[in-house]
Amino acid sequence: MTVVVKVGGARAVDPKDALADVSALIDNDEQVVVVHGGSTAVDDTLEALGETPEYVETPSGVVGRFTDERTMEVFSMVLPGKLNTDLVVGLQNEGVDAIGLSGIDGQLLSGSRKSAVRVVEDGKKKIRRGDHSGRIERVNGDLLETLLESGYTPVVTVPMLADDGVAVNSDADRAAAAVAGALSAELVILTDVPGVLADVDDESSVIERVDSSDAYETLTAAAEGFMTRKVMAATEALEDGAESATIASANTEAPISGALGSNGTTIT
Amino acid sequence: MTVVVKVGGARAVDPKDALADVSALIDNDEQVVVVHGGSTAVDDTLEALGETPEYVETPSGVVGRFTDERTMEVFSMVLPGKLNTDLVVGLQNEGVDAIGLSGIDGQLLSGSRKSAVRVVEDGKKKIRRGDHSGRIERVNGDLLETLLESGYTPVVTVPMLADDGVAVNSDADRAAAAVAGALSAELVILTDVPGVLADVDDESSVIERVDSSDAYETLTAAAEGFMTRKVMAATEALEDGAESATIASANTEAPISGALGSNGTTIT
Amino acid sequence: MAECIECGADVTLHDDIEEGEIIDCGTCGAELEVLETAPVVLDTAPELEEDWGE
Amino acid sequence: MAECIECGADVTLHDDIEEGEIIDCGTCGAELEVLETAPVVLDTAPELEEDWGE
Ligand SMILES: [Zn+2]
Ligand SMILES: [Zn+2]
Repeated sequence: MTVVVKVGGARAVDPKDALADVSALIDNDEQVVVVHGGSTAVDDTLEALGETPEYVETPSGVVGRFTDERTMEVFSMVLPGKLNTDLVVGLQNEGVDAIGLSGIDGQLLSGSRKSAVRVVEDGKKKIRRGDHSGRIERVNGDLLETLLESGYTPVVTVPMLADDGVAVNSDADRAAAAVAGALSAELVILTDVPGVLADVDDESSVIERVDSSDAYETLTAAAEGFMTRKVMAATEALEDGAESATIASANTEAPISGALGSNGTTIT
Repeated sequence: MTVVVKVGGARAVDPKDALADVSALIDNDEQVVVVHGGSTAVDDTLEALGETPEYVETPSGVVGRFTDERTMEVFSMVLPGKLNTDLVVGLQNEGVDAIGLSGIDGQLLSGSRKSAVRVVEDGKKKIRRGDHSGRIERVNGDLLETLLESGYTPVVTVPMLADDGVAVNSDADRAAAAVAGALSAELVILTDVPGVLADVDDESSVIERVDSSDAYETLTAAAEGFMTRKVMAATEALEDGAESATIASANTEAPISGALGSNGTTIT
Repeated sequence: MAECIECGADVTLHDDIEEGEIIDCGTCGAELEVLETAPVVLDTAPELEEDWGE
Repeated sequence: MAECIECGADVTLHDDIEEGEIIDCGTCGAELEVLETAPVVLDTAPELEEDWGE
């Protein structure tokens, strides 16, 4: 079985236990693909360069990043650059022969460009053009399988390659979902809470198994805030062909093995 | 035949013609590996981050970069991050299914760490520790061959993985030489002059063929400044098993094909 | 003042109109994007799907 | 003043001695690296091959 694990992003998540766990899984003959984001690290670097990250609000009230050309350049510096290097070095030190890839490499993640976005600024509706953002529609699963069969562990991040031949940003949870779908894998999304909580104030109220449409309705009703997006990514993975999708805490000793066991919220 | 081409680095070198030429070579059933550096781009980013690149002088008078931990981080941001992304996108737009790699990925380039360096500062001899630098002693040629056989074009850059498990800097010309040696390839080092000049003031005085020890002595006597390093990299490539090594101009229409033909200085 | 490119009616513009702004035609209700401001050039505003994960 | 760790002779130190600095022992000629300055700790300076392409 192949496991696709989404790590990192949030500052509260330390990938160290996850990397040791990747090594343990591989020793156990599992194939693993690591996918990571790092939006906060991009903002840190933008600020170190004296620039201000830009967030826009859509007509329906969702706040998202506006990725202009310079921001896209910083994405490439931080994600395939710094973070891929850090994660691959970390895995190599755990005995895992990792290889860092972005969605550009071998057209690993590709799809349509979204350069125009509707936003609301000071109560005015506007069209903002020049956004470097896209929707992943195709995954080069052959490339990942070739590497996995040769004994390598791919470490994947955005940008993706848009159909107009430009590197663009895309959500890392969805990238993990697309990869898990393409490989018919088990998806594990690690985050800083123990799963989807029935009661958001009670960390022991994790919804453990979601295997019916009733349970799925309960799940989507319970998911709030950023968790809504994780549940939607998990749903996309299953629609794309993943075997299962689990949302679980990164902050436990063997977080991936735990999630493949009984930890977290598992949707099938 | 496999061709390993070293591009870029100097500001005077535009890789656009080289990328189109890579595409033409692949259409002609050649296998190509692209290797690149980008020391000046690293300095630009260090300066944009408000930091000062540090160069030190060795006892024999050679000036080299001192790569502390922060500089190494910026190397990862610029080389596997920004420049690999730019080159891979550029190649994808030329119809070449490129994949960016650093020496960390799959332990592509590995060898001994050099963390201490003797320097001269204000006339005093000193030992500086904490340099992130290393010597490439092993190339994972299997990884490159797996990718080439699957139809991908690897785009390779530093850092390398040092034996102490740390990402460190290494000279990009030597990285290209090590790769060419491992693949028994033809090495083409593109630069901003038409080859090694017998008379440094006369661009038409290119030493064309070096295929005897007498010709090699003439060559090393003629090479000056940065060209000395290119000749030494070419020499290492041949010692490591490369078929040939050519130093030629990047600023011609089909610079790689030209170098494989009669342009530049070819050492065999 | 500018002309609605959908129905031809006059569209009233406020003073501090900006490039990219979307104006609703008071006559036919069309959404019009301000492509340029001096002079004002309008075009039908593109429908853009709003996606959850960008 | 410090003691040469190779031959035991006294080694004269100038006032603004720095960490990392290499001092030659006047007696045996050994190269000594200043590991610490307060108090001064010396060790044999490592031979470091100088390479052309770093
Ligand atoms: Zn109208
Ligand atoms: Zn002595």
